[in-house]
Parts: sequence; C-alpha cells; structure tokens
Amino acid sequence: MIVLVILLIPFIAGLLLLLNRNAAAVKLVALASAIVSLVATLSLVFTAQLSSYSVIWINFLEIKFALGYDGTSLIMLILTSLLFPFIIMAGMKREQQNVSLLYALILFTQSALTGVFLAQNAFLFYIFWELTLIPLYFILLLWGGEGRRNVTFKFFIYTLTGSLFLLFGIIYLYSLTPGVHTTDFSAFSNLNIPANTQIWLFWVLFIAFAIKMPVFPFHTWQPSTYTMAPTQGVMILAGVMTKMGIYGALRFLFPVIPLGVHYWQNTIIILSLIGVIYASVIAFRQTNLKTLIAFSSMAHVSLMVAAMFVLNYYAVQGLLFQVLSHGVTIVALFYIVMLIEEKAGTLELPKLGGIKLLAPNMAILFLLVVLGSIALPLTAGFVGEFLIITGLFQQSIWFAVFGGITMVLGAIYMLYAYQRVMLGEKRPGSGNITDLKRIDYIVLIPLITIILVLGIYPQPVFNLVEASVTTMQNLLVPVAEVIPALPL
Amino acid sequence: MVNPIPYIDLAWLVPAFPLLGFLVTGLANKSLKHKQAGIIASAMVLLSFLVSLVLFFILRSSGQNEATITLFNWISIGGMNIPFAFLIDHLSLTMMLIVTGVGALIHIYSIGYMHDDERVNSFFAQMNLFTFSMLLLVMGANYLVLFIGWEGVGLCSYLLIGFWFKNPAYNYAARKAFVMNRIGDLGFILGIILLFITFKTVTFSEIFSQAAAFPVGAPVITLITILLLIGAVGKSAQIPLFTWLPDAMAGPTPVSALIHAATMVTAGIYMIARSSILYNLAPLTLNIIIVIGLATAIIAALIGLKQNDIKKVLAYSTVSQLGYMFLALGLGAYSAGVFHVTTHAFFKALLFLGAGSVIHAMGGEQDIRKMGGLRKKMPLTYFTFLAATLAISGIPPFSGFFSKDLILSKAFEHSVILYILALGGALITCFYMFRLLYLVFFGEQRLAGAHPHESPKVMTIPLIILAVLSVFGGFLNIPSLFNGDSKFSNYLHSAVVSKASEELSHSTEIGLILGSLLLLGLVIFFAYRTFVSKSMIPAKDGEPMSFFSKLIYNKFYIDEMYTAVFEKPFGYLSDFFYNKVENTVLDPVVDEIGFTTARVGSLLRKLQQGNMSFYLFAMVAGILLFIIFILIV
Amino acid sequence: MNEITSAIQLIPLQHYIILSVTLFSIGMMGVLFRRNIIAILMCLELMFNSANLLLAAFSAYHSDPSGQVFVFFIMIVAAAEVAVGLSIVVMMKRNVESVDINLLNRLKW
Amino acid sequence: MVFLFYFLSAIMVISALLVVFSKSPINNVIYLIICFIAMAGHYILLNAQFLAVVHIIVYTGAIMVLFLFVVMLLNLNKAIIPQKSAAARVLAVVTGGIFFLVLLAATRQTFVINPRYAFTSEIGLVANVGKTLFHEFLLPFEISSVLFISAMVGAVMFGKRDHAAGED
Repeated sequence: MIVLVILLIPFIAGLLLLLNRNAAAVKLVALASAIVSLVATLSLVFTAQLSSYSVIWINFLEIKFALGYDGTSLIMLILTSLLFPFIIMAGMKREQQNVSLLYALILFTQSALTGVFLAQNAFLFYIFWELTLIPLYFILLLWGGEGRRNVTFKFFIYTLTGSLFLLFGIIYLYSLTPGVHTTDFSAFSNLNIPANTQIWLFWVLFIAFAIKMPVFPFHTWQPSTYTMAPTQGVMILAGVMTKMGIYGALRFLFPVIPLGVHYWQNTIIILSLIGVIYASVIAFRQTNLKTLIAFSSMAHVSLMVAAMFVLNYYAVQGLLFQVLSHGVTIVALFYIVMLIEEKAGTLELPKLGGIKLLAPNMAILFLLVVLGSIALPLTAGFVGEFLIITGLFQQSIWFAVFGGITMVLGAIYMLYAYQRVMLGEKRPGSGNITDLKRIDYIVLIPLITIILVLGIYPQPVFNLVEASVTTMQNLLVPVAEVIPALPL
Repeated sequence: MVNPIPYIDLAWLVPAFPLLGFLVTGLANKSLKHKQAGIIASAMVLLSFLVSLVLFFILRSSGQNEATITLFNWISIGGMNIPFAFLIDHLSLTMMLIVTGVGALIHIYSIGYMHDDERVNSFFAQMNLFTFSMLLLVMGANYLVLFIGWEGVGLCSYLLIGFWFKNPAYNYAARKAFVMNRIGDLGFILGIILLFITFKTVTFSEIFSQAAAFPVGAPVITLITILLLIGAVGKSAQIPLFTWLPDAMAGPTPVSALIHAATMVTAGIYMIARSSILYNLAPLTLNIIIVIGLATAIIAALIGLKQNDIKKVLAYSTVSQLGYMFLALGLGAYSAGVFHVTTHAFFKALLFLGAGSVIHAMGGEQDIRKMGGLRKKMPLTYFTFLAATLAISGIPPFSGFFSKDLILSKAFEHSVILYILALGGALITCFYMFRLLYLVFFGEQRLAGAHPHESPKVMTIPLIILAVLSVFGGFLNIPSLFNGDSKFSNYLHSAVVSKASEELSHSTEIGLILGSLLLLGLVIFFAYRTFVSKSMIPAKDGEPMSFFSKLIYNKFYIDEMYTAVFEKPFGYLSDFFYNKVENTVLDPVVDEIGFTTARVGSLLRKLQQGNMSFYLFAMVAGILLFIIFILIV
Repeated sequence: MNEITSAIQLIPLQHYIILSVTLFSIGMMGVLFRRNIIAILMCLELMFNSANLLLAAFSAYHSDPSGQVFVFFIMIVAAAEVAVGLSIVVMMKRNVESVDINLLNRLKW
Repeated sequence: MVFLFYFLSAIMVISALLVVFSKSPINNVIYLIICFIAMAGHYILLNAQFLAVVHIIVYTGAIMVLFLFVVMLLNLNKAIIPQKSAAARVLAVVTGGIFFLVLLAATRQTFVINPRYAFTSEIGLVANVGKTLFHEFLLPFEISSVLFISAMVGAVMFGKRDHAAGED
C-alpha cells in the first residue's frame, strides 16, 4: 500500500495547489508533500517486506494496475524522491509567475515519474511514461527561456515519436503472450522470442529510451532544451528524466529480449562511447554555461549507457550508483547555474569572470560540485565511474580507455568553465554579485554532503541494489551461447 | 595482521591532523586571524610528523616490518573488496617522515612568507589539504586509497598553483597541471583496474604475493606496469608530460617547495618503488623508464641552462633530478631512487625556500639578471643556499653526493654509455646551479632601488634546519666504500625489492668518483670564471642568440608544440563537432525529418482542395485498387 | 406468361451478372464523366438499379423472395436519397446559380 | 423468347450510355426512363411481377418525374450545362472501362458455379413477397418509415427559402 501512497501524495498535493493562490503557501505545501514522499520512500528502504499494490484495471485487456519495486526501481525512486524537495526548494524565495500552476505541474511530474518506476505492467508503464511528458511540456513551454516554443515543440515531438515505437513494441509483445494476453512484465520476461525477431524488436523498443537518455545520435533535442528550460524543468530533465530512459531499458530490454541486446551490445556501447567523447569535446568550446553543462550531462549519461550494455556485475553496480550520484550532482550544478544567471544576468562565459572575488563561498561550493562532476576520488562520481570503467574493462580494454577519457576531457572543460566564471579579473557581467543567501546554503550544502558521503561510504547503496544486480547480470550470460554479438 | 603491534593504530592520526587543520582553517576562514591560521596549520603538520616519528619507533621496536590499519570498508561488492586501509611499513614511514617533516618546515616558513597576503587562511587550508592528500597517497594500503591521494594532490596543486586566481596565466598553468596530471591518472586508474581484473584485489600485499606466480615478462604485468608508469610520468613530470611543472611556478613559492620537494612529484617515484615487485617482472617497462628518466634528466638540465627566472631554473632542476630518480628506478635500484627522493626533498626544499627568501627580499622580483650581490645582505640565506647548491651538484660530503653517486654507479654497472650520459647531465646541473648561485649572490647589486634584507626568523630557521639536513642527510646511507653499512637501503629492503646486481669493485668506484669530482671542479671553476670574474649577465629577452641557445632558451619549443599538436586541434575538433557535425548534420537531419513530414502534409493538402470530381476519381481509384488487391491476394 | 418465364431459364445467371456489371460501370463512368449534379444523381440511380437487377436475378435463381424484399428496400432508400439530393440541387442552384459540382469546393477545410 | 432478354438488355445499355453522353438534361431524364422501363421488363422476365409494378410506380412514376420537375424548375438547358474538359472525359471513359473489366474479373469466379434455376412462379407474387416482408423484415420496413420522414423533413428544410439569410 505504501507504494500507492507514494504515487498519490504528489498528485493529490498538486491538485490541492491548484486551489491556492498564495505563492509562499503553495511552495511550502509542495515542499511538504515532496518531503512526505521522501520519508515514505525511505520507509520502503528500511522495511524488509516488499510493498506492492495490484488491482484489475481494464478487465477485457487483462491490464492490472500493478505497482511494486525491486532494487533497481528503488534506486530510481529514491533518486526521484530525493531530488524533488531540492527541485522545489530551488524556487523558494524567488519571484516566479503563476506559482500554483508551476508547482502543481512539478508535483504531477513527480507523481508520473514515480509511476514509471513503480509500474509492474508494461501498459501502465507506458501510460506513466507518456504522462511525465505532459506536465513537463507545460513547464518548459510556459516558464522557458528564449525560443521555447520551437525547442519545446521539437523536444515533445522527438520524445513522442520514440514513445510511439515503444507502444508498438508493447502491443507486439502483448500479442505474443501465450494464453490470455497480458502486459505484465513478468509475462514478458517469460516469452521466448526467436532470435531474429529480437534483433529487430530491439530497435523498436530501444529507440524510445535512446531518445530519452539520450544516446548519440539521438541527442540533438537535448542541448537546446536544457539551455532554454527553466531551472526547475532542467533539473527534472537532467536529474530524473534521463534516468527514466536507463530504467526503461533495464526493465524492457534485458529481461525481455536478451538475445537482441546481446546482438547489438557492442554497437550500442560504441555509440555511447562516441557520445561520451563527442559531447565532451563539444562542451569545451561552448560559450553558454548551461549548454556546456548539458553536453557534460550527455557525456556522463552516455557512459552510463555504455555500462548498462556491458551488463556485468561491476558495470551495473556502478551504473546504479552513478544514477544517484549524477542526479544529485547535476541538480546542484544547475542550481549554481541558476544562481549565476540570477546574479550576473547572463550565462555567456565571455561576459563572466572574477565572481570569486565577490562571492567566495559560491565559488567554493561550485568548485566542490565541479569536482564531484569530474569524478574526483571521495566524491560519489568517482565510485560510480570507477566501477563503470572496471566493467567496461572486463569487456574490452579499449572501451575502458575511451570511457576513461571522459575523466580527462571532463576535467578540461569543467575546470575551464569554472575558471572562466569564477576566477580571473572582474568582468562587467559580474557587476553587483552578492554571495549566497541562507536558502542557497540550505539547498547546496545537503546536496554536496550527499555527494561526499556517497563518495566516502557508498556501501549502503551497493547493499540496496545487490540482489537485483545479481539477477540482471545473469540475464546475458546464458544468451552468449545462443547468438554471437556483432563483431567490434 | 599476524601480531597486532601496540599503538600502531595511531597511524590514522597522521593524516587526521592535516585534515583537521584543513577543516578548521577552511571553515573558520573568516573568523581566524592570519597568524592563527598559519600556526594551526603548521602545528597540525608538526603533530603529524611527531606521530610519524612515534610510529617509526613503535614499528622498529616491534620487530615487524609492516602493519595494516583498516579503518572501514570503502567499496565492498561482489568479488571487489577495497578497504580504506593504511599500510605502515618502512617505505611508507620514510615517505611520511619526509612529507610531514619537510612539509612542517615549509608550513612554518609560509607563516613568514605569506604574512601579508589577504587570503592566507585559504592558503593554509589548501596546504594542509595538500599534506593530507600526500599522506593518504603514501599511507594507502591499496592502490585505490593511493589513488585518492594521487588525485587529491593533483587537485591541491591545481588550487595552489592558481592561488592568485586573478591572473589568467596562472589559471592556465593551474589547469595545465591538473589536466596533464589527469592524463597520467587515466593511465593509472586503468592500470589499477587491470590489476584488479588480474589479481581480484588492489591491496598491495595480496597483489605482491600473487605476482610471484607470474613469469618475468608476462604481457599482462608489462601492460599493468606501463599503465601505472603513465600515471607516474604525469605526476612526476617526466617526458612527455613534464611541461606543467615549470609552469607550476605560478603558485606562491612555498607551494613550489611543497610540490617539488616533499609532495606531489615524488608520488610517481614512490608508486613505482612500491610496485617494485611488479616492475621487476617487466624488464621492458624498466627499459622504458630508463629511457624516459635519462632523456628527462638531460633535456631538463639543458633547458635549465638558459632560464633567467630563479624559480624556473629550480623547476627544471627538479625535473632533471626526477629524471635521475626514474633512472634509478629503471635500473632496478629502487632504494637508490627513494634515497635520492629523500636527499632531494631536503636540498630542493631548501633551494626553493631560499629562493623564496630572495624573492621576498627583492620585493617580488624573480629575474636573476636583476639580482646580484646578495651575499652580503642576506648571509644566512646565502650560506644555506650554498649548502643546497653543493648538495644538488653532488659535492662530497653533502647529501646529494651520496644519493647521486649511488645512481651513477648503478648506471655504470648497467652500461658505460648510460653512465656517461648521466654524468653529463650531472655536470650540466652543477653548471646551471652555480650560475644561479653566482648571479644571485655574487657581483654587484643590479636592481636599483631595492633594499634587500635578511628574512625574519620564522623563515630562516626552517632554512637552517633544512641546510643541516642537506649537508648531513647523506650520512643516512653511507655505502660500504666508506665503511658504511647502507642503513637507508637496508631499512627499505623489507618493503622494496631491488633488482640484484653485481657490486662494483671499490677501486672502480673510487676511480669514477675522483673522475667525476675533477669534472665537477672544472665546471664550477668555469662557472666562476664566466659569471663572477667576467661578471657576464645572461642576454636580455630580445637579443639575438645562436640557434642552439635559442632552442634551449625556448625550452625546445615543447610547449608550442603541445599547443599546436593538442590544444589547438582540440579546439578545432570541438568547433568542428559543434558547427559541422552537430549543427549541420545531426540536428538538421532530425529537423529535416520533421520538415519533410510537414512538407508531405502540405503536398497532401493540395489534394484536399474541394474538387468534387477529383474526389470522385480518387474514390473510384481506391475502390479499384481495393478490388484488385482482393483479387490478387 | 409462363412461356416467357420458362424461356428465361435458358439464360444463364452469368448474363445477368455481366449485364448489371455493365450497367454499374456505365453509371460509374457517368458519375466521373459529368459535371452536372443532376446527371450525376441520375447515374447514381442507374447504379442502384444495376444492383437491384442482380438482386432480383439471384432471388429468382435461388427461389428466395428475400432478394426481392431487398430490392424493395433499396427503392425506399433511393427515393429518400433522390428527395434530399434534388432538394440540395435546388438549393445549390438558388445559391450559386449553377449545378456544377466543381463549385462545391468549400469542403477542403 | 430468349431474344427478349437480349433485346431488353440492349435497350438498357444503349439508353444508359445515352444518359451519360447526351448533353441535354431533359434527354437524360427521358433516356433514363426508357432504361427503367426496360428494367421493369427484366423484372417480369425474372418472374418478379410485384417488383416490376413497384419499379414502374416508384422510379418511373415518382423519381423520374421528380427529376423532370427539377430540370424544368431550374430551367436547365444545354447552354448552361457545364462540361468537363476533354482529357477528364477521356479519363472518365477509361476509368469506367477499367472498372468494368475489373468487376468482370472479380465476378468471373462465379461463372464456374452455375446455380440451378430453381423456378417457381410463386416467389414473385405479392403474397409471397408480402409474407417475407412482414415476417422477416418487419422491423426494417417500419424503420424505413423513419427514413422517409427524415428525408421528407430534410427535403423541406433544404427546399425552403432561407428567409433569415435572404434578408441579409
């Protein structure tokens, strides 16, 4: 039952917000709801018994409204519940327009995301998958920056097109289920689909996730969307939505079409690694801080995708760990980006500089987050990337080398950006900058603490996902004998 | 642990003190007075030094060679078990003593040196963090903990080199240092991962005991050692990743002293010495190390000949000395390498602090062409600097003599050509060091309006202590030639497995020493003739030079080459990817799909223009097609 | 009378099929051929009747009166259709002063 | 009497073609009436006397008269009758031809099955048709009255001059 509660809290709170017009109250209620969700989610972590909920929904199609979770979904759920309080706090003490609608939409997004991670049924999964898009679309459209109309439209159509393939895939799988057709994940994973079918079905199912994550070359919606999106929107996008793609792939591809995955494994890994290098190289010359971070996020996520398709023990452990660590880091990064934009009025790097002279504490916190992002040891990023690269290494040394290059390139562009923004002489752009306010500390300090604590003591997260990682890594093992992977 | 050694658990205090210092000075940045921060930071490092000393005696009295202190399990999943543990053995103790001892002196010196900088507190916080990272590096019981320190010192060097962050050139230098280190780190982490995959562990003791099962020259071991070597090359500023170190002069002088003497650059040497068992299994890698070390030693020494910035000269001398250490490592004489690290720590710290004292006295001037005649004004600095110069030149009985002679004799054992080249490098070192000494302290004062004065006690006392160490440090390891017992080498013997080699006969050694001394004497005399008697001053920046001088003066154009080969193409590649690939191929393709749909839509719309006859035709055609379809299928 | 009807037994069913196909095609051709909306309606009637003929023929050949009942229903529909259709024609003539179907081109939106 | 079938068929086809090709609306109507009368002949041949009668009454008597009225009411003559372009007309003929061929091809399969001519003179009688109509098809029959009503309402609505629009 707790799962149902977690799903419904944000939704109901969101509905309540729509009735209220007082901006401050709305934000407080939203925050309270997000914190309650967080507490409820954490209670899942500490209860031994798995919570689940299931009721027949659409009778004649055999579709159940079934909620449940395992280690993987739990990580995703924790990520969502953990980030949303911060995402909401990012708007605290700030002037915003149409507050009640904005926060209601944010909470609706949270609810839909929770639904995605909890759904135990492909149809339900798909419904929630699409539902996340609707509130987010409005957040981007109504509160976005320059060029929002076109960019949002592109984003929407792009992801929707991908989803359409997914829907087709789900219907196809549904038609394959023996006896009374059903869309339960458990039934899907028991299908024995012939290898040839799996090989094409892979792309049908993968394309939706590939666009959402995004995997090179399906990423082109991302930089412009991130650059244009309002801070809270981009936090949701980068922090949670990208992970939704990863989660979907883990749920759909590996248990259902292991042969197809194995066949395309190296192709996808190479694509992701190209994405890693490509995004990192591009990031170096970006002049807009937000675009730069968008590309950096793409590089990190691509590395996770590579790890996912290696699918050995360390890679998946690293992946799930990195999901959490990247989510926290990127939210912190975007928060600081918002502060810079707010204070300096621009995000163009040539116009920025010398902020450290005026706001030393901001510079220090920014540096800490940057260090987390470039995977310095004792930050969470390091643990994740170390495990991921270990996993890649087991597949091939070259995968590890190219995956590892992200460490070097990441250092190059992130530090370059840091220096251009914070160091150097004062620039006209950084005119009357003041240092952090209390609310900024309230947001940033916990985020940075999480980054550091996870880096120093990552064991709890490992224990949480241990069981599901073990199941997952066994998926591809028996397959290797049936069908050879595409050669490198 | 077989027998727990009483009180050895105190080892965690060693890194804890600087960490505490970092936290206190860092968090209480605003409320702490400048002096207080310096005192706290210095005290913390000094405390670490004392604890290290206590540990030294504890270990010695226990009769055991090593002890592992596990704090907690850092990463423990599946077959991977990486504890956060410290290894206390003879090698790490040596390094700890160097790091904390020399580090403490540098900290104390900094109190004086940095007294008028407004961001002193941040400075000391970062210095403490630096010490902390370096301690993690040398104390780690496995490669991953070592790697924490490894990256940590990289970060701290980044922070400290760019300490005066208003200057873009300094920021560039800082970034360069970090990125070059990161390139090395990539090799290093890949090496660690390969170690893990091969041995299923990253703990030193377990790896080394398993490594015995591998034959000499096993490919996987060779690959591992090469990957680790890449890391060491980056951190210890060897060719081809050495250019960051001279640029690292951008930081305050004590930082340079810390980077060059006690921490950071010695990390690569330490790591290879620590992995001596692996390297002994990979002769190919050892040969590569010899080549890298020797090339670095000579090229850096050559560049040092023509530098006019007091700190740059010292920087290239460091690179060159690191080359010697690498040479020693490559020859399998790991303890000789570590011994040179030790003596080098003493005299190089002394040189930098002395240089700092000079710069301090000259009011920030670093150009040696503008100095001169400081011998009278700053006698204390002069004498300590002289001691260090003699030490680095390898004049007996100063410390550098013993360590360098050990390396040279090992080189001679290996091959005569190697010896000649190494000796040539040593002679060049001797020449430019005395050139520096003469230009700075002898002759007439050349900078008008400067009033050099002796530095305060807080700066000179560390100088004196270091001078004593530079002079007598060599006696730690008196070779059998002088009836000594090679204490230092023997002490390290339990932790570092040097390659067995034939000892030279005493007569050969004496011959070599006498020969090299003669040459050194000639070089010093020649330097004296040139710079003191003829009082020649190096050419000004714009003046024409011979081709060779120009080549050396411009550091063989290596920086320019790197800019042309790596930095610029990287920028071009970035632009190419963004402007050409992203914005003219990938993105437009996607957009084009959208536009095509829209275009097809508007094409199809033309069909829907309300022409009833057309509709009727279309309808009939549709029916026709439908019937035909049914007929055919 | 009986003579006539018995003679018809000699006509194979195929001939009725061919006849009604011919008539239907002519009606279809007329629909495409003419622009005059009244002529088009007439051609529609022609097509209705070809179907009617076929139904009646099948009915006779199968000795089943249901076919004839269907013809009856089709007549009903045709009558209703013509009534409405012709009133539309009248209205169209009144409004656009023409019976050209190509003038009815507002349907594109 | 077989020739009667072919005779009627010929009349039907020719008059149908004339309906399509003759330009004058009045002629069209008259040719269609001829066609329908021939059709009634076919019904009689098929022993469907009731249908023949109804056909004459409904089609020839009602529908075609309606057509005739409209043609005369609207005062259509050759001059104002729009003609399609030559190309469109050729295309129409070709399409019609193809349609004919395709339909023939489609029905060709039935040619091999030659159903027995189960001749009974009874089925065409009013009694028999009536029984079927009022037993099996009573509901559709009744509902068809609704269709008529709505058609009537529709026709009246359309036919009525729109006063509101006219005043504008």
